[in-house]
Amino acid sequence: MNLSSRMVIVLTSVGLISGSFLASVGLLTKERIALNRQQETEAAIVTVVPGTTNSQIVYEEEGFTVYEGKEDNGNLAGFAIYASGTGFQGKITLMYGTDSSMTKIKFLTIIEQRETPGLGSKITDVEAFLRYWENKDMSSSLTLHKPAASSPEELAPTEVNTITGATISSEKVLEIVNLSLERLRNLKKEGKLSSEEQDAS
Amino acid sequence: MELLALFISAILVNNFVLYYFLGICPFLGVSKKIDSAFSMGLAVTFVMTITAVFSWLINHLILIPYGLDYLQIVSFILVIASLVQLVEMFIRKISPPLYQALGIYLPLITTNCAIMGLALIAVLNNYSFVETVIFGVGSGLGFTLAIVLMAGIREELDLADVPEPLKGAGIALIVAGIMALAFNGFLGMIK
Amino acid sequence: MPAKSIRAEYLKGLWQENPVFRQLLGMCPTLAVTGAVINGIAMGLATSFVLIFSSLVISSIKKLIPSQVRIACYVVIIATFVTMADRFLAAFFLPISKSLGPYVPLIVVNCIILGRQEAFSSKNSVGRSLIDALGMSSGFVLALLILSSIREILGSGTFLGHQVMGAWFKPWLIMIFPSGAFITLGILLAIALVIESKAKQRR
Amino acid sequence: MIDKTYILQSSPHFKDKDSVPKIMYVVILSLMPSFLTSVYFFRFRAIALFVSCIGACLATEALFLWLRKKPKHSLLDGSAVITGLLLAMTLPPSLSLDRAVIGAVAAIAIGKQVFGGLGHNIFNPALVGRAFLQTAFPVAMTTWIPPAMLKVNTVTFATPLDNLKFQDAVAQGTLTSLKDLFLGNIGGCLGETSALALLLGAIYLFYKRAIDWRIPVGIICALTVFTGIFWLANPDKYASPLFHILAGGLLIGAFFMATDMVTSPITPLGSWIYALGIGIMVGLIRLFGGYPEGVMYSILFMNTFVPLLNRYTRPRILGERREK
Repeated sequence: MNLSSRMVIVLTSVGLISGSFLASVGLLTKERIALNRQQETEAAIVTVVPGTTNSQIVYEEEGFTVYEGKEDNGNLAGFAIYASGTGFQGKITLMYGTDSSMTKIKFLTIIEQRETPGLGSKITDVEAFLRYWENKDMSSSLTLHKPAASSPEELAPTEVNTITGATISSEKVLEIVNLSLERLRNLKKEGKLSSEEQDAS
Repeated sequence: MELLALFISAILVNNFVLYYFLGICPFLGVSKKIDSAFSMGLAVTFVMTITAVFSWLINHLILIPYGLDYLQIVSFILVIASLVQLVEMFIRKISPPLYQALGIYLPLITTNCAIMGLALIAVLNNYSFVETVIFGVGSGLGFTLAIVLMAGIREELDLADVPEPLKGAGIALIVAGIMALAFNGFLGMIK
Repeated sequence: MPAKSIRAEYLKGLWQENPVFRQLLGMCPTLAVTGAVINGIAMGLATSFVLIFSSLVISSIKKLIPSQVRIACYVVIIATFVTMADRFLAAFFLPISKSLGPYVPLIVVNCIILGRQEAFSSKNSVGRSLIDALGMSSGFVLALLILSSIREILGSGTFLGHQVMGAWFKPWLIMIFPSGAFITLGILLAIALVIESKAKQRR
Repeated sequence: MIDKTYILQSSPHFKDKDSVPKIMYVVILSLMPSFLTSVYFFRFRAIALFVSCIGACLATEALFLWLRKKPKHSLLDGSAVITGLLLAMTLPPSLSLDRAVIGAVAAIAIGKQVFGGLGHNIFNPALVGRAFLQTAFPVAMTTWIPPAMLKVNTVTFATPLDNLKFQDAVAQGTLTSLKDLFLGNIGGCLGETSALALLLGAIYLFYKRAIDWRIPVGIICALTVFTGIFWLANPDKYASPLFHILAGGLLIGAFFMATDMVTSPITPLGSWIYALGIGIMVGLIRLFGGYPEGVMYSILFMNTFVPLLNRYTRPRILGERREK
């Protein structure tokens, strides 16, 4: 066998063997990875709309998704809004839940962030940041309370707290939420969020 | 405007060397002389830009439509390796002086994690085609800036009385650390 | 192979030819993922997996590969194992896979792996290659462990997530930042050189 | 041409033993007005910080000299004292002393001694120490207390630049008055609050010809032009150039830190480029960056360019060809 044909044969067989190996690994892990992703979203929905056992997408566009959360007995538990935007150092994706009539934000959770560790990354911290988002009036834009308040009682219903030393990260989260709230209000006005319509279609 | 922000942030804020730690081997290895550091930087920028184009095309025209995303790593590394080969042959034909300047660095680039990192980070961030290309050019220039500054400092340090165990990589890493501190000033500048 | 040489073959990876401290290889992941010990260990194990299996495969088929295409073959084989490691982490250890980000796929360009294939596996028997790969892997894991321990303890006051420093300690956030990684590794390299030169004097 | 070759020596310019301490003592003397005002404004806190920073700098220097078996006389050349003094002046008065000591050790160890000591360092040691602290303890490094003169009942107190950045002070009309900025009855780092004291020291430095005038002039001009453009375009949103010059660490940075002989360019053209770079970057960070203040980052950033500036702005000697 001459050299060049040997080269071709070796390369092709190495390629084929590793290709088939990879294909089987890909198939074996594909489902699991997709499942992981789905579980992550579901867990986030349950966190922000407690009591949800069953959720479905009612509206979706780039970087903005509205889920409808239903309880076991079929009652509407609330809506979960997935939104993303740019933070201090990278993308922030978050999710917050509303009550069924969309008047109040129930909870906020951060899904992904790349803020400064130990500072901006405190946006994932319940004690320092997230608990200040509970039960906020969502009929108008929210504002930031500066400097940081030490307990949620100090805040007005439309105010959320700043993280000491990470004003920008706090502002970015606020900005993402405010933008998505505006979209949400518009959608509601246009009647695109009523679940009956969804069911009928 | 967003593209400009992406470009500047790739050079200064999310610098490939000082923020992502990619391309450390050439950053330490080829930063002893300013001239060679500059050539290395140019070669990396060149290959990064081309890699950005091809990796995006392959990912979006072949891998994603056919559900072959598990071949990403293999195909990217093969694309990079063959691109470097092609670029090398091409430059040798077209411009011998350029080849003289960049030639010896091109083979080194194949195993340079900055190139592979570029392709992977672009995929991870879901960049569009234009964004990927801008990101590629910016990252390459960011690498060039870091390596040329480092080379300038190391030439200066040749005359300095650096403690024996720190000579070479040790002091270079500490300088890189202080450079990373200085580059922190740009944090938050890109909205 | 005599027992003594097996030991020497393994031990050289731990110190004399330690990939990070002595050969300055694989610096990118060493710096990038060592902000927390758990990430350092995960990275070390993933790299070890790829190194050990590629060394096994390559040393056993080395006679079949023509030297002109050996690099291409090595790269394909390495990339295969890297993809497996990447997929496995994404499927079963999602949080770790997320925090390691692009650095798991980047094992494919880690100079340690290709370097060992070129320098060792392509010339030595399967057994010796295995021991060499085990030694180099241990050396790499050791280096990551040292660096990430220093960075996590000083940077967060914790070790593997457990509080180890008293309440008096105020974490030095800089250690989690890139600058802290560079400075710490620079100092560690100097310490390694001092130890080595002291050891040489004694020999 | 012969005249020009005089500038060709590499930094440091002063190698003989007599002149190093002499220049250093001029610098120390020029910092005295600021030292006194900071003690006046922040009382015991100021003294404690000065003592611990200078002490820790001297101790670290001594440790390195002993480790490297070097002669001890350089301990008394005043450079470590200056580093300690300058570092303390850039710290918030409320910073705990153990943190200040960490900063001082970092300043001497990784800012100076790893490069081989005085004359070899690339970056300003005091600023390396401060940048280390800023990144290590970001919250403590941005928590301010009011000066003792100001009888206010708050524990924390924002600096004029904090107000500008985070409270929209121009639009709110709460911008600190220029008079307060000039005298120093404001919150801020120990030595940066009183512009008057800094200017007194700067005049002495000029009188002694201890610094390159191009650097402070270049920095102030660049910042004036940069912030002036935005101020003229929209005075309801942006603060005036004079505010920017007097506020924060600009004056102490421009006169005492950017001018550090070892870490600034040796050629006139290099000095201009270096100074303009610092001024513009300060403006960029203050107006568009994530931090209210950027003098420290700007000087460190331009420090990295100094070797390149020295190399490419050096006048060519007659007949010299660039080596290939």
